This record gives sequence, C-alpha cells and structure tokens, in this order.
Amino acid sequence: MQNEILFATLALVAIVSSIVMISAHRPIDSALSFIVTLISIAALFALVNATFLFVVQIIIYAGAILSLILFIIMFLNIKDENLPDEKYKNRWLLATSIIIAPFSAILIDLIMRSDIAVNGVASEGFGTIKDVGLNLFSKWVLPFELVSILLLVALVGAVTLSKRSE
Amino acid sequence: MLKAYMILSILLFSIGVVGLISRRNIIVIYMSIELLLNAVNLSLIAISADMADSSAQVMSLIIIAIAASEAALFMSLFVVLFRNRASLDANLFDILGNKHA
Amino acid sequence: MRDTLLLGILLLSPLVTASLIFLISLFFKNTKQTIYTLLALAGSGISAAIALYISYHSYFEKQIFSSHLFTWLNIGDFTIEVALKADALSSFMILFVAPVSFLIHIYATGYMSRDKSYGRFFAYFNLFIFFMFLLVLADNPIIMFIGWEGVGLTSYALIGFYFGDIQNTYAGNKAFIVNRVGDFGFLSALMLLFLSIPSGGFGFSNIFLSLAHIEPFTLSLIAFLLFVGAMGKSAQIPLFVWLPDAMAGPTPVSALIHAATMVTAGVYMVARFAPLYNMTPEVSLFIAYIGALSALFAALIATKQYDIKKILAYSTMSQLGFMFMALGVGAYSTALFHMFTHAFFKGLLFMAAGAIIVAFHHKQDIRDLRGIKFPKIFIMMAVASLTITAIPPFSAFFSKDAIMGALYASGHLELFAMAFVSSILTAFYMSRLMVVLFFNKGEQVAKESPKSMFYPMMLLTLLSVFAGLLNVPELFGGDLNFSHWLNLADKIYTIPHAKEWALMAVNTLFIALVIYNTYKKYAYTNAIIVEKNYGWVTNKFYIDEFYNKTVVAAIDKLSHFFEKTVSSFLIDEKINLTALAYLKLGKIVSMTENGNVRFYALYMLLGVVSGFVYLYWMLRSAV
Amino acid sequence: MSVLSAIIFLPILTAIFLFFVNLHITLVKIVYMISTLVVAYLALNLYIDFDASSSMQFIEQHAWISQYGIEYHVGVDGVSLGIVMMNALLMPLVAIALYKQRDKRGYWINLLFVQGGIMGAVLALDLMLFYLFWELMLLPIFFMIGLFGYGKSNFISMKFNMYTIFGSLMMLISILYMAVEHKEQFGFYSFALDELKNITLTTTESLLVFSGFMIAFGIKIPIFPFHTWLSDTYRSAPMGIVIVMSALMAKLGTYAIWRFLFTLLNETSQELAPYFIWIGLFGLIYFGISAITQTHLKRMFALSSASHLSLIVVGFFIYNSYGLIGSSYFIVAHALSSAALFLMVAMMYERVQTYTIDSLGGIAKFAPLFALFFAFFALSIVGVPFTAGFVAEVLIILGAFEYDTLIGFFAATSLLIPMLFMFKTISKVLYGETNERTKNFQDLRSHELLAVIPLALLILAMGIFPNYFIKKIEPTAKAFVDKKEAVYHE
Repeated sequence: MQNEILFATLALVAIVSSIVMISAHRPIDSALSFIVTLISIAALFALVNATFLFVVQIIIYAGAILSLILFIIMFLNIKDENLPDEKYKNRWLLATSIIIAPFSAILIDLIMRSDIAVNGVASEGFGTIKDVGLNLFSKWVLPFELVSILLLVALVGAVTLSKRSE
Repeated sequence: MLKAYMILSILLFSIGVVGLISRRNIIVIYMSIELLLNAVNLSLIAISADMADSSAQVMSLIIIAIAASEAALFMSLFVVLFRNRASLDANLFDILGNKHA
Repeated sequence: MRDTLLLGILLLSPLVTASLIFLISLFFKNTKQTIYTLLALAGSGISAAIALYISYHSYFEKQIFSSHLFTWLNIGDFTIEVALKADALSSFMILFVAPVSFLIHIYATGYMSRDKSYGRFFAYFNLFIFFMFLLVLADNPIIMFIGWEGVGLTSYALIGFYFGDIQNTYAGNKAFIVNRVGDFGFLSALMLLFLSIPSGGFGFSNIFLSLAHIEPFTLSLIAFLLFVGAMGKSAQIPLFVWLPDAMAGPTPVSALIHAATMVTAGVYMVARFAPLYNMTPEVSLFIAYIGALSALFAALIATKQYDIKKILAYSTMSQLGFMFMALGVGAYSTALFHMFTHAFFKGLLFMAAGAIIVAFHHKQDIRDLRGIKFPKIFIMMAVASLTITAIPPFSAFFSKDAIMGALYASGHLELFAMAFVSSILTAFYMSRLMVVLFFNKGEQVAKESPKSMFYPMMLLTLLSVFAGLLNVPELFGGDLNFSHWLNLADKIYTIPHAKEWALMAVNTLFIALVIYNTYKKYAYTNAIIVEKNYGWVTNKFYIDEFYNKTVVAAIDKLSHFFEKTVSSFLIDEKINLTALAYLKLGKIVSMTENGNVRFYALYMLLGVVSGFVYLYWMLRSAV
Repeated sequence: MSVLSAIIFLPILTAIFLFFVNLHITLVKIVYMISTLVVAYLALNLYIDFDASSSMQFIEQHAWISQYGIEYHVGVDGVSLGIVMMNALLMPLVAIALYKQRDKRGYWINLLFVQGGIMGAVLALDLMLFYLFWELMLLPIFFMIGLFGYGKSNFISMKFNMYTIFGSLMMLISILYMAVEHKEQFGFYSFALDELKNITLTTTESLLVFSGFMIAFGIKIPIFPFHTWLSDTYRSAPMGIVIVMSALMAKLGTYAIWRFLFTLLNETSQELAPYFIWIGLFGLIYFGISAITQTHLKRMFALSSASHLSLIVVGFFIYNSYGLIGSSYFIVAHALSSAALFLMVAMMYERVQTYTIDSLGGIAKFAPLFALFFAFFALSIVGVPFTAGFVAEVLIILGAFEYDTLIGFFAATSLLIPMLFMFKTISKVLYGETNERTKNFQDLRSHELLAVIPLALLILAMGIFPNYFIKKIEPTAKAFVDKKEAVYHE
C-alpha cells in the first residue's frame, strides 16, 4: 500500500512536471521542471529496486545533462527576444494532444486488458551495481564497447561543431 | 504494478511527443526527446523488475549513455545555431524544404 | 476511234495550251506575246474547228459522237467513267460555245495586248474553256460536275485577275463562293440521284431510263437541288449577287463568262435533265417563277445603273431569267435557242463595251461617256441593242418571241405579264444606254480599235442579225430546224396564228414606243445627270447590304462566338482551370514539405496514430 | 526481317545512332536524308508489291513477352498503306524544303523518332505494341515543341502532352482491361487484335472500354470538344512537327478508330456511330466557322485540318464502303495537301517572318510560282475538282447520303465552309497591295520547288486517276463491310 501511494505521488509529480516542462515559455523554467521529472523517475526506479539505475539517473541525467543544459542556457545568454514567438503554442499543444490521445488510449487499453505481468522472483542483490555490472560485462559487452565508440564520436563531433568556422 | 508503470511510461512518452511536435524552442524540443528516452527507460526498468532480469537495466544504462552523447552533440549544436541565427526558433531551420531550392 | 480523237482533241487542246502558257509564263519571264497569242489561239481555234465539224455532222447526219476515255472511279456499284458524248444537245452547245470563245480569244489578244500578265490571262482563259467543254461534253453528271466546278474556279481566277486591288479578288471570291452554294445543291442532288437509281452506270441515258423508279418526293428534291446549282451558276434569285461584282474582271472575261459560257451552264444543265423536270411539274413551275422574278428584278435594277458593264451584267441576268421561264414551262429548245442568240448579241455588247472602255481610258460610267464619237462601234452596238430588245428581224426577235409565245400558251399569264414587263424594261435600259452614249453632245473622239478586236465583233454582228434564221417558227414559213435537231422532251404549245401575230405586234409596238420615249427623254439633254441616283432601285434593292448584314455578319459573329466563347471560354478555360487546380493542390500539398522537421514528426505521428487506430479497429472487429 | 520491320526500325535506329554519335550538322542532315530515302524506297516497293486483291498482308509475328501474350505483330492493309506511304514520302520532302532553316541536331533526330513511331503505330496489330509506338511518337514532339517552339512553348508543349497522355492512359486502361478479360475468358493473356476481338463484354463494359479508346483517339484527331490544345500547339510548334501532326498523327487517330475500335468493339461502335457522326458533322462546321476569323495563319490551318478530320471521322462512322474508302482516301489526300500547304507557310515565314494574315498581301505579284503552289494546295484542301480531296469528299458525301439524307446534306457543307476561310486567306496573303514585308518576297528556290512539285503532281494524279489508287483500298473496305453485314444479320 505504501508503495502504491508512493508510486501515485511520484507518477503525479512526473506527469505534472513534464507537462510544465513542455508548456513553459522560457527554457530555464522547462529545464527546472524537467529536473523534477527526472528525479521523480529516478525515484520510480528505486521503487522497483533498480538501485544502480536510480543512482545513474540522478548523476547523469539530473546531474550532468541538466546542468549542461542550464549551463548552455546561461552561456548563450538567451534573452526574451531570442526566444521564438510561439503565438499558437497552446493551440499546438492542444491539437497534438488530441492527435496522440487515441494512441495513448489504445496502448493503455491494450495493456489494461492484456496479462503481461510475469511476476518473476527477484534474486538477492537484483539491481545492484554488481548484478548490473556482471550482466553488462558478460552478455552486453559488445554494445558496451560500441557505446564507448559512440561517446567518442559524439565528443569529437561536439568539438568540431562548436569550433568557429573560419 | 507493471501495468501502472507501463501506463505512466506511455503517458510520459505521449507528453514528450506532444512537446517535441508542438514547441518551437529547440531547447525544449531537446528536453522532450530526453523525456521520451526516460519514458522508455521507465518501462524497461519496470519490465526488468517484473521479470527479475537485469538485462533490461543494462539496456537502459546504454540508453542513458547514448542520451549523454546526444546531449553533448545537442549542446554544441545549440551553440552553433544560436551563433548563426541568434534565435532558438526551430522554424528557422527549414533548409530541407523547397523554399530554398 | 475517230470520235475519241475528235472529242479528245477538242477537249484537250485548250488544256494543253493552257498548261504550256502557264509553264512558259512562269519559267521564262521574257517571252514574247506572240508566242502566247499563237498558243492561245491555237488552243481555242482547234476546238472551235472541231466543234463546228461535230455540230455539222450532228445537225445534218444526226451523228452522235461518243468516247470513253478511262474509268475514273469504280467502287462496287459506283462506277464513274470519264466518257465524252456529243449528242444533239452537246453539239448544239459547242456549236456556239467554241466559236464564240474563239472570237473572244481573238478580241482578247487586242484588248489585253498591253497587259503585263498577258500569258497568265490566256492560261486561265484556255483553262476556262477546257472546263466549259468538259461540262458540256460530259456523259455523266459527276464529270459534268467537275467541269461545272472547274468553270467556277477559273472564273474566280479570271474575275480576280487584276489582283493588285483586293476588291477585285473579293469579287472573285464572291463569285466562287456563291457558285459553290449552288454546287452544294448540285452535288447533293447527284448523290441522291445516284443512290436512288438501280445500278447499271451513271451515264445520262441510264439515269433517264431509271427515273421512273424514283419516288416522287425524292425526285422533286433532286430536281430542286439541281436547280439550286443552276441558280448559282446562272445568277438567278437569290444567288445572283456575284454577277454584277464579277464585272471586276477584264472585259473579255465578262464577254466570255457572261455571254456564251458559264452563266449558260445552268440553262444547259436544266435542259440536260429535261426528262427529270418533265416529271416534276411543280419544280418546273418554281423554276419559271424564279426566272420571271430574276428577269423582272434584274431589268428593273438595270434601268438605274450607270456602269456600262453593270448594265450589261444585269441585262444578262434578265435574259437568263427569260431562259429559265421557258425551261420552267417546258419549252426547252426555245430556251436553248434564246441562249444561242444571246451568246452572240451579249458577247457583242460586252466586246463593244470593252472597246469603248479601252478607247476612253478605262472610263466605265455612262455619265462620263456621254456623246462619244465612235461610229463603227456605234453601228455594231446598235445592232446588238436592237437584237436584245427583240426588234424584228434580228435574231433575238425569234428567240424571245418564241419564249413569250410559249409562256402565253402555257396558260401562266402572270409569267407572261412579268416577261412582258421585263421585255419593255429591257428596251428601256438598252435604249437609255445607247442614247446616253451616242446621242449627246460631247467632244470625246476615240481612236480606232485594233483589228483583232474589230473583226470578231464584225462577225458577231452578222451572227446577231442572222442567227435567228436557224430556228424560224412556222408562222414565218420556217420549220423549227433547231428544235427538231435538239429533239428534247419539249412540251409543244400551239396557239392560233392570229393570236401569235397579235402578240408579236403588240410586243413590238410597245418596244418601239419605249425606244422612242427614251430617245426623247435622254437624247441631247442632261436627264441622265439630273436623274436621281439613290433609292432602292439604284442600290440594287440593298440586296448586297442585306446579305452582308445577315449572312456574312452572322457567320463572322458565329465564328467569334465559337472561337472566343465556346472554345476559349467554355472549354479551354475550364480545362486550364482543372490543370490550375491541380497546380494549386500541388502547391498546397508541397506546403507540408516545408523543411521544418517538427512538421515531419507530426506527419509521422499522424501516420503512427492512424496505423494504430486501424490495427486496433481490425483487432476489435476480429475478436 | 521483313520490309515492315525495316520501315519501322530504320528511322528509330538511325535516330539512336545520330543521338549517340556526335556528327556535324551537315552530316546529320545527310544521314537523315539517306535514312528517309531508304524508307521511302522500301515503302514504294511495299506499295508495288501490295496485293490489291486482299486485305491484310506482309504479316510478321514474333513472340515477345510471351508470359503476357505480348507479341511483335505487324501487318499492312489498304488503309494503313496510305498512311505508311505518306509518312515515307513526306519526311524526305520536309527535309528538302526546310534543310536550310534548321541547324539543330535534335530537330532531325526527333523527326526520325516520330517517323519510326508513326510507322510502328500504323502497322502494329498487337495492342501493346501499338500503345508503345503511340507513346513513342509523342515524346519527340514534346521535346521539339519545348526546344524549338515559338511563344510560350514550354507551357504549350506541357499542355499538349498532358492532353495526349491523359488520353493514352485511358486507352492503356482499356487495353489492359481487355487483356485481363481475355485471360478470364480464354485462360491466357493476349494483346493481339485478332484474339481480343473474340472476347465478350457486357454493354457497360464495352461502353467503358470504348470510351477509353475513344478519348485517346478523339484527343489526337481532335474531335469536338477535345480540340483546345490544337491551335496553340500548331501555332507554337516548329514547322516540321506541325506537318507531322497535321498530315500524319491526326490521321492516325482516325485510322486507329477504324483499326481498333471497329475491330474490337464492332457492335458498340455501330451503336454509337450516330453520335459520333453528329459530333463529326458538328466539328466540321464548328472548326470551319471558327477558322474564318483567325488571324494567325498556322492557327487557321490548324482549325482547317480539324474541320476536315471531323469529316474523316464521319466517313468512318457512317460504316459503308463509300465512307470508308472516302475517308481512307481523304487521309492520304489531306496529308498531301496539308503537308504541302504547311511547307509553303514555312517557306513564307522564312521570307517575311510573320504568320499574321493581315500583315501579308500582294505576294503573287513578285512570286508567281509561290502564289501558284500556295493557291493550288489551298484549293486542293478545299477539294476542287482534279485534286485528290475532291474525290475523297465526293465519296464521303455519297456515303453520308447513303446513310441518311440529312446527314448527307450536312456532310456536303464541306464543300462550302472550308472555302470561306481558304479563299479569304488566299486573297489576303497572295493578292492585294504589296507592303513593306512582302515587297521583297523571293520566289521559290529550286530545292523548294523540288519539295513541292512531287506533292502537287501526286495530288493531281490522285484527283484525275483515283481508280488506280482506290483499287488498293477496296478489298479492305469490302472485308470491312462484309463484317458489318455479318454483325447486322446476327
């Protein structure tokens, strides 16, 4: 029961903050509410014993990525006149929501009606760093290596892009 | 519990899509994309917990890594775009269309 | 073989000389006129000689010359032979057509001698008589039609001969177009005729044998349509409008076309189809009425004309009206006989007019030509005028009087009355012309005409005087040689001699009175100047204007309507609009491809959602 | 390889050769001349060898795409022979007359393509093959108008192509439908004319299939109301193409009606014939009257062609041997006359640089030869005696009278209406006063004479001795009429 209440609260927070994120006019507001979303998602991870991912989520997303965003916002020194004039923002939001509503509704309906839960019994130490790490370096070693290359490429790309062209 | 997680994931995903399409501010668009990834991560974690298999967690770990690299690229892109156009309006970047042909 | 040779040479010598003249004049610019003269005269001279030979044999020995050249067309039952046949009627036609043409040729060598286009003129001229011979000698109506059309075509070229002035060309156009209206009727009639007769060839003799098989309505329709053709060619109401304008051509052309050849083709054609017309009395009567109306109408207009050639043109139309009256009441050979004499005196009149025109520097208005001194021409023209007014004993007295007698005897007194009035009017306008020209004070003295113009006129004068003797009625002790020779399906009218004498006397008396009065009015006065020259009669009853306002304007309007309204506006614009709509639609659709990635994402979303909804719906209905 | 294949493929192969081998323009013209002359020689041989007592002959048949029953199947009969002859004859003459005016390789290459395309379309007896050639002859025209045309040539060439391709696609649908029906009824695909005529269709089906074909042919001819591409296209197109279009391609439309519609959908065609006769008669009068007030010479002749083509359509649809022979004869006669007349117009344009009728005049004064031929060809279009057109018109009118008296009268207006605009044109162009433009008008040069004299002689020969030529058409007509009778008695 406690878990359910906790889940409900966190879900509500995640949804509300993400709605605020997509509808805020200024990017700084979006970023701040996005942090809230990310943290609540991290908490939801923790709720299902994914402790390692919980930590990763907090550190990488809420920590690194979001601070990068905030840093960029600051760095670019965005003024109000630099922001796009989104006159029809609300209409767009409404219209897109209506469009996507059936999509969500159908998926929810399907999930509600189907019996997807396996209810596996978690072993000791499930979701810990050891568990995930073993898995990562045994079964998933190739994707891991590929991701490292990807990160390298991204690094190089980022440097190249932001270099001023002569 | 799994169903609840899935539904939440779907909702967050939908909100991300709405933001992605509706907003013209590229920073918000970027954040919407991150939200999509997070929604997926959420469902992966939920499934992982349900099946008691940590492979899905590895997947989401990889997704987070990819998101990080993406973030790096996006940030440099923002810098370049803002430097060139002095604006964050996604509508300005439409050289794909036939207007400039 | 002899027949083929004779007829072939008769027919081809004008064609060959015409082609030669054409080629020479086109490719050798500095050819001497003499060569053209020789060729032209050779062409028509040979024809004339053969024509006389044939007529001689036909008249005295009742020979029929016929020749089959080649098969023109042969499709199943439809066989058209190019065959020539000189029966009595054809021989009679060539008897005056060929010699008169020859005389006009000689005359033309003088008349045209200073013209730069001398060669071209004779090329057309010879071509014209070639077609005329083809018309007259053809043994089936299709070949006749070819000649018929060819005559119209060459007359177009001849009327528009002085093409430097576009008006002349338009006159030619008018002639051919109006003629073609007639041809439309003619050809339609031939088609109906061909389809109505049972198979077995389309020669005249076969047609006449089969006439009995045709149902009466079709027969009347055919007869009527044939006459439409004749109307066009012989300038009868309502297709006469081309005739006065046709005076735009050189005078020899007027003499050739309007005296001996082209305009008489209609009369010839009706006479040729005499068996047909005998079976359709109502159409015949219609012809008679048209003829009477034309005669009266033309004579009336001629009384108020001032152009010497136009007076003669209307006079031609009027005389043709007489002929059609005679044809209408079935007096075919009488009509043909009038045509015969008409060829001489009208040819002479035109030639004399031409001589005057040449001598007086192309003045044609009789008000400018008052009191000219031109003694030789005067004598000849006087003879011709007396002939046309039917004063005895000149030739037209016999021919016209026979027509009057036939009209009277046929019982259609209204026709007779109209003919009588026309005849009186003829006397008036001819004597008016003569008196104004020669019996007035004036200083204009002409040079002598060239010999080449003079001698043909001399010969025609003699013929005008004496040609009547060839068909003297019984009344004067003759025996109607011509009528017996022609042997057409005439209706024979007999009236008591006393009545005939009375008619003749009254007629002649009236004519003499009119001539006397005209002399009194116009001789040595300025009556012709003060005469009112406006009003309905002078303006030809505004017929030209009427046609211009109705037919011509209507066609122009219709053309604009078709082109601007129907084609452009109703059809093309709508089609272009359809194309434009697609273009607009394309623009609208391509607006979606605006290069803005989030729109692409939106489309993707739309696609995904619709896919989802569709799958879901399928799933639900499957369950 | 039979003579027909040679006639079809020689021009196409020559064109491809010229396209890939970059020769000097003079050499291109020489190769063009050689190729067309060889085709003309082959066609002449064909004409001589053509057996005047039978209908379809010189048949050549090879399997091609056997899976779908598409064959290479060609043959010639009395009607197509005329078009083949005209195509073979006109192409070298066009070059003789115009060789000084055009110095672009593409011009001559495209003309060769057109020639091959027309030959193929005329001779094809397999519907797929026919469709292929039918499209093949369109494309070069598209390029030629676009590349060498006058005025808004891009728009016009687009419009022309849209129009014709729309029609062709309708036809393609009909062809495919028939092939599929054949598969359903007989178990195998076939596109052969002889096979497809055996299938049975319901009334609705045959009406739809008929309309598909008829739209394609009607646009190409053009019949009312598909004519609005016509005058613009003629005005804009370069003269070589105008000649091809008026003399050959438009005729191909009428020919195709006869060859395909009357064979495949005989009964439907006969049922619908009255409507098309009236459309044709209406077109005859409509186009003729429209032409009267035209001021642009090429537009006027375009409408004049359309008027006569409507008469040809009437001739075919009246469905008797006079009409058929008349129309076939008219196809040839009109091809000669209109090609010659357009050649004259091209020569005139070279000298005065204008097509406006009102700005001309008095040409006859300094250029008697030009005037003679111009007037002669114009008159031959009107159909005066001794020209080929007269014979054809008489036959068509006779056929029309046999069909129905009223229709006969309307058909006989073809004596009147063309004359109105033609005489107006002759007068304004040749006669009257000379003006600035026409006062230095040079008479025909010898190479131009060389081009027009054969045409003039042929027109005369066909007008004076028609029987010799008609004998070649007659068996075809007879077979056709027999077939009609057979349907009639069923």
